[in-house]
Amino acid sequence: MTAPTPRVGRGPSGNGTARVPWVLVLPALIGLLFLLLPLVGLLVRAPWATMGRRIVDPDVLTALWLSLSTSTAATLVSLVLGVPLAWSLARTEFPGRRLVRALVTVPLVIPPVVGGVALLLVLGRNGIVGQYLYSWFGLTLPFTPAAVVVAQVFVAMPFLVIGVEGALRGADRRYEEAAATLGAGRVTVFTRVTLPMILPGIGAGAVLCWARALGEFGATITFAGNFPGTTQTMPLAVYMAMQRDPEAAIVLSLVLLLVSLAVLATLRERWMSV
Amino acid sequence: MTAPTPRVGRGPSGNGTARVPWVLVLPALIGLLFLLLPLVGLLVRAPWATMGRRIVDPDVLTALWLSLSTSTAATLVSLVLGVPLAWSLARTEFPGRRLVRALVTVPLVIPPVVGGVALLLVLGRNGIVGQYLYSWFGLTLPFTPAAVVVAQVFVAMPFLVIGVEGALRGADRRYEEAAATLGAGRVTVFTRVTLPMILPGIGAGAVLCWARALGEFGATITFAGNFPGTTQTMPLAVYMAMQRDPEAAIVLSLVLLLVSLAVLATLRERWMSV
Amino acid sequence: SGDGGGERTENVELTVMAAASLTDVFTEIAESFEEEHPEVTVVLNFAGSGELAQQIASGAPADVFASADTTTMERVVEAGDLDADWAAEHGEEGLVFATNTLMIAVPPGNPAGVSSLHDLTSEDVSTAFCADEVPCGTATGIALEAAGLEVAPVTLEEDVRAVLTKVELGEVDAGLVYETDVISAGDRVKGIGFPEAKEALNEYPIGVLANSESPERAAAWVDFVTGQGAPIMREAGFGTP
Amino acid sequence: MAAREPRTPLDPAPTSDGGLDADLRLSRGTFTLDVRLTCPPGEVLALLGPNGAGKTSVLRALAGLTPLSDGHVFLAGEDLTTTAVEHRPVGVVFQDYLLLPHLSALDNVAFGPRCQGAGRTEARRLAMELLEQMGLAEYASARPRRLSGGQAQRVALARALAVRPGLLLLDEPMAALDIGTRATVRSRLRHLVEGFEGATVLVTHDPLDAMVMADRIAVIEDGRLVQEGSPAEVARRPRTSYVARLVGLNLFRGEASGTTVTLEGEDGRGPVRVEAGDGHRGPALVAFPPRAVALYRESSGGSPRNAWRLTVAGVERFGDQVRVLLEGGLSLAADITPAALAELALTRGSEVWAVVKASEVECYPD
Amino acid sequence: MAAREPRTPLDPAPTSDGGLDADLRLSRGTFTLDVRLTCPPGEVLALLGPNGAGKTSVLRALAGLTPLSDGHVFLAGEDLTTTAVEHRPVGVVFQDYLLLPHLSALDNVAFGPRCQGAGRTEARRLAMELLEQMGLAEYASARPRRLSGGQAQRVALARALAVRPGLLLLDEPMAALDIGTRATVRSRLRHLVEGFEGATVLVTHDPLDAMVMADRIAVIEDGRLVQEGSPAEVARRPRTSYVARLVGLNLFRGEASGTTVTLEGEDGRGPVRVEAGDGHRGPALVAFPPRAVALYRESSGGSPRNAWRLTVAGVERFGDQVRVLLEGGLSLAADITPAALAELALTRGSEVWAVVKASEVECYPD
Ligand SMILES: Nc1ncnc2c1ncn2[C@@H]1O[C@H](COP(=O)(O)OP(=O)(O)OP(=O)(O)O)[C@@H](O)[C@H]1O
Ligand SMILES: Nc1ncnc2c1ncn2[C@@H]1O[C@H](COP(=O)(O)OP(=O)(O)OP(=O)(O)O)[C@@H](O)[C@H]1O
Ligand SMILES: [Mg+2]
Ligand SMILES: [Mg+2]
Repeated sequence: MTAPTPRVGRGPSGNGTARVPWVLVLPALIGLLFLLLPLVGLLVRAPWATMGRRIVDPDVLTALWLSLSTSTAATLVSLVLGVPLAWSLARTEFPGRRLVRALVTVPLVIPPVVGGVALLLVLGRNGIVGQYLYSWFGLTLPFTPAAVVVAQVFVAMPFLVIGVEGALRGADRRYEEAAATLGAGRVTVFTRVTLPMILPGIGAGAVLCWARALGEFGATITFAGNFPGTTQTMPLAVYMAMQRDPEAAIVLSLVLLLVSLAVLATLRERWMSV
Repeated sequence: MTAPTPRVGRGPSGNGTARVPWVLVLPALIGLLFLLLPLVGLLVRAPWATMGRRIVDPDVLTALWLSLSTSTAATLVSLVLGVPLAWSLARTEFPGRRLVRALVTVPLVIPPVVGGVALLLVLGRNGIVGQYLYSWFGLTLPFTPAAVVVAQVFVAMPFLVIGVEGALRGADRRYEEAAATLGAGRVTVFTRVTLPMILPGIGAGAVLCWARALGEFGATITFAGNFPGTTQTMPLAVYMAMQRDPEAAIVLSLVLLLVSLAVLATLRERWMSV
Repeated sequence: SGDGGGERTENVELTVMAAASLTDVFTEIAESFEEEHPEVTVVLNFAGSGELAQQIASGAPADVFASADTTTMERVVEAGDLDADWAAEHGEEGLVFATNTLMIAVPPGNPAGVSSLHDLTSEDVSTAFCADEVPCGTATGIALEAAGLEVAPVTLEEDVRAVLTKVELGEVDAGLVYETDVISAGDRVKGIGFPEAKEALNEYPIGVLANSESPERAAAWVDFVTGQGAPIMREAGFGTP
Repeated sequence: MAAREPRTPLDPAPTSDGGLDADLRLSRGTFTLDVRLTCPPGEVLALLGPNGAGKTSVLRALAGLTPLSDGHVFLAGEDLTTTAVEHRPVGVVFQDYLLLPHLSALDNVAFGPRCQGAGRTEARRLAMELLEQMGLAEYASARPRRLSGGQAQRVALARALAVRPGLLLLDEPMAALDIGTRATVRSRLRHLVEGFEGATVLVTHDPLDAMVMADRIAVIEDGRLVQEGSPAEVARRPRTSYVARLVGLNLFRGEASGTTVTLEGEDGRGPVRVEAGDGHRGPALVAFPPRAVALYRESSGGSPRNAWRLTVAGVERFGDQVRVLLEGGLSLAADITPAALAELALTRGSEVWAVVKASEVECYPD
Repeated sequence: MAAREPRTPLDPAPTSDGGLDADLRLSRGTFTLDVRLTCPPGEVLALLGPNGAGKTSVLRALAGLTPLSDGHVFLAGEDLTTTAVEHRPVGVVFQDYLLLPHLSALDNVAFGPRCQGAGRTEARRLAMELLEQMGLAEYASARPRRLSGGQAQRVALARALAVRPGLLLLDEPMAALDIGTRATVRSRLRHLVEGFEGATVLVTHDPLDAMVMADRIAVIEDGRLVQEGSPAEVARRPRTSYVARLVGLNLFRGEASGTTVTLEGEDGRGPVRVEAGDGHRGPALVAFPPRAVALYRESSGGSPRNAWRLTVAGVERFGDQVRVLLEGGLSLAADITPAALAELALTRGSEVWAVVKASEVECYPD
């Protein structure tokens, strides 16, 4: 290469301020608008006059509390079981891994009501596993708050697993190697290196999982039933309200939304901005 | 530091082969079992004798095709709108970003049926936006396959956005800086550097989005209705079958499952193992 | 809950599984029942009839099942889930305690000017029906057949409530729903009766379940629904036998 | 030290036409940078300084990756101060290479030309040419992960050159190169730079690289410019102990009065006098090379006018030389032959006379 | 070249007790490695070689990060061949540091001791001590991202030392260090190594580092061992042109017959004769330092018996020396003073006589 003439100035040199990349911002705005417009519809339609009275209804508070506690429990269970599962899928080799990876998505694709039926078939009092739970321990899972958690875990855990697996595959494995040379076994590497490095991914997965559990309806009503105070979560309450008074359903939905937004706005920025 | 005596051998030195990290493998196995057991329940309960006959039912094939095409379309739309949205949330600063990040989760938390109502309120014939679509262009969205896609995008896009945002936050931004010094503008950096680097995350997000769209029921039936051949997707067909003949519902679910597993097992390994 | 017998004086729970369309009336009836039987707490579990049948088949701890249609009740009967003693006395297929008639529902102002079942056949009138698989869909089919009409709906909804929502929001010009729904919707829809509706009465059967831990109380609930409950049912728009 | 004169608005930026004129002020955490650099067109400025001095920060600021809190960047008379990174005519080799992991070596190099609008084939042809010149043709299709450290660094170098930058920024571009490649790359860079109209800023820890390649040397310490000048100047008259070590000189600070400089003695041993080759008055620096120091067991009454009795603090061998570190009043290094070492039988703690001819001692104002 | 003798099962691994004995065979893509290394306890083995020769691969194999396809690793008589990475008593400094990005510098250093079961306080105390010794106490709480290149490398060094390894593997541990720190770290490493009972393998590109720190030098090229020996041996009698460049010698391959060695001439100019200081017969290498080459415009009939008429191919200045590259029959480098250069008025293409005394020419079997 003979001495090149250097370029000075490149392209239609900007006057300085970075231009807004419309190719990216425009679809982003459309997407955001699309996700939020329906919310506006709900807000417009909500019966503001009677709102206050409806919200303080103790049944609503019970359902809300049940929803929050079960979906949080479901998220915790999903974290405990799902993160190791994601790790196994991303970091180990075993025969049939490809199939197992696809199988993890089963609960995503199965219509939730069918999922609920499937859970009944397995864990119900006459179910494949449930009959032994019953005859040996006198345990019946369905129609208890535990059943709500089970239904939510079944439906929501795949979101966590797939999200975390994606994060694991995107992570630079050489840091794990470096930790191993420092004497860290696989478990230590996992907890002290891998986990912290994929924290944003786990955060995203947990948010998805929690939100999905919070909104879960079909599997819950089928597997856990719809008993106020025991298994009637907010989405079930919304469904019941829908039966007689669509406006009440909107109010309940808005309550659910507000609470979850508050939780997410508080937690997420903290979790994910590592 | 005075000359240290070096350690030779560390811990209960292994005989060589890496031991299985049970702390990780055990929960992973439990998690997997939990996700798969219900499937086993369905398989046991399925009416194998009449299976063949039920599957070749042309109505089933129509619903299946509709499901696959709409959920694929919904995933594409979500990619086009959602990836830029995720980018905006992860890579730009604007006032209220924190709130917007939380707002993206709205469709996750709203019960799908209410989501469907919300869509009707906005895009229906008398909706906030829909009335103009109708009076200006003579367009009515509800009860068309397009409405199915809209409902699926609404419900499934947040999965993509949140997943991709997590991947973006986990990515090393210095590579983007390096590309900028080579003359790449923000859009080029995005398409040629950021996108390829977070491909596993986008793959995971797209899988979640597709699966969620494929399994979508509540918003679809509310916003798009349920008409065989036009808007009756598999989950709707399953629900209808459930009312009359739970065994038929199980068969349909298994069909849906098999097809989606085949799709995922083929695509995912390719997408995600970058 | 109690462990058999049901002879205890302390509080006993009575679990009633009822179709979602019975939400309002059963909630009201339960309050009256509890007043009369202070030792009993009625626990209501509302869901679609099909889902309830599934739960019963899986051994749900319930005492009474009230279905929105006879087909679903038949499934429960076939599975042997009805209390044999009670069935022998009150009917093998359960006891029909309410009926519901179809009505045309139109949005307020009736934009398409619908006045009869025949108007629904017009191309310019968009219509929502229940799907064949659910009870109101069956009834719709019978009514249309009786009227000798062929109607092309734009959607076949999963339940009557969904039809009502579409009418309320004006997404369709008319829908076939139950009289009870028109009443509960107040002035958000307008109901139009039609003669063929009588041909397509929808029947609500109720029965005591084999799983019941206190069949006597369950039977008492059934009696109460058919007795003192009848006026409440009628007020909501149900027919009572 | 290049004193900073605050510029008034009436006194516009003295743009060295075609060259670089940068006044960089910024802070990163607790670290603050305040450096004024100029580099005429076609010249190479070597940036030296201890770890953490701010060399990488300077390059980042020049590239536009770290925003200035104050100051300016002019290149060829054009004001780039607020120009976006991607519009700056700058090529950068990063300290940790930052090759795009999903692209082959070839596509990494072709990336810049592509961004500048070159066609795919054209960009690849150019990239291949550069890779060939770097001796990496056979690795064209390899992913960065499969490259060794030195290979990766050469690809990074090729990538920076591929954009034909008006300003080339090199952050230790030779640190990972083997000695053969290093000579090749060095001469290739020099060759390039000779006919190159732009400016080059080269960060290096290797004084040899700086001496061979640079037209000017700038030394920064702790975010401030401490010395600037031609390589010969810097090599002969270091101003800080870092620079002195860099160029391999013994350096002391003292008060000159004629050819005699009085140093404050170390270890509280009282002042030490040094006779220098040339005279001066006031605060001064004195410097002399280790090889100018002769060691004797006994004091000899010869011509050299500097003779100090010192203690051996350590002995290092390198190549065919031995370096003796001395302390006790003055800390200095002396290079002698292994034969001389054996003859003197020096070990840690031995006392020796260190003798330096006055003509070998440089004295210059502080 | 160290010929490989295949070992029979009857001939068990000759474990140098307490030291390292490794026979590494593996392939990574198209690259194959086949190297046998030993390092007695307490000694430092410097691994040199051009970019891509396989130095990093050797270290990875020793650390257990890249599995061997064949061979063994013994350390202090213990067979580590199949030991998992985390159970090998090995400390590694990686070429790109690989500091854990989510931990502070302190916690990075404390990581190893923690893994070995030290308490949190204990581990941190040790880590702080090491950081202090590296002159990085004030950066203890900084994340790696905020560290400069050199600071990061020193933290990496501290981290590797913190596990008190029986085998220390250093991949260019000084490449990013400034000259002052480099001397400190070098002497610290040497100090450590002096009382250290384990073995150290040091990859470096700096011949000075190798000469000062290493007890033995191993040179690999293209995955094979090409030379091994003490620094002095390697420096005096390089066996490949890479090593010759490394130690700064002119090296030629020829056929010896007594003190006369016949080289094949370059550029098809016919054989060239070289007179060496000592005699030998058969294939031989001859080497002499650039500073032993004197340049003259006219042939002089003096005592030196080697005089070749060559062409100037280039001139490089460095430090206070000038290196003249010559070609035409023989390619060699000559170091002269700037004064001599000016006197000779050499430029590219000038013809000169290069004269070397036979006593300066080493001759040894190939
Ligand atoms: N992951 C890999 N897959 C395939 N080939 C590889 C991989 N890593 C390294 N190589 C190849 O192996 C050879 C040796 O690489 P290695 O990193 O050991 O070289 P090195 O001696 O450390 O070089 P340097 O001095 O440049 O760091 C190189 O040719 C490289 O291209
Ligand atoms: N992102 C950051 N945030 C805060 N401080 C930083 C950051 N990056 C660097 N620093 C600090 O700024 C100072 C200068 O860093 P810089 O990387 O410019 O040094 P350098 O001269 O390039 O050093 P080296 O020779 O070791 O690469 C250092 O003290 C470093 O700790
Ligand atoms: Mg730096
Ligand atoms: Mg290497």
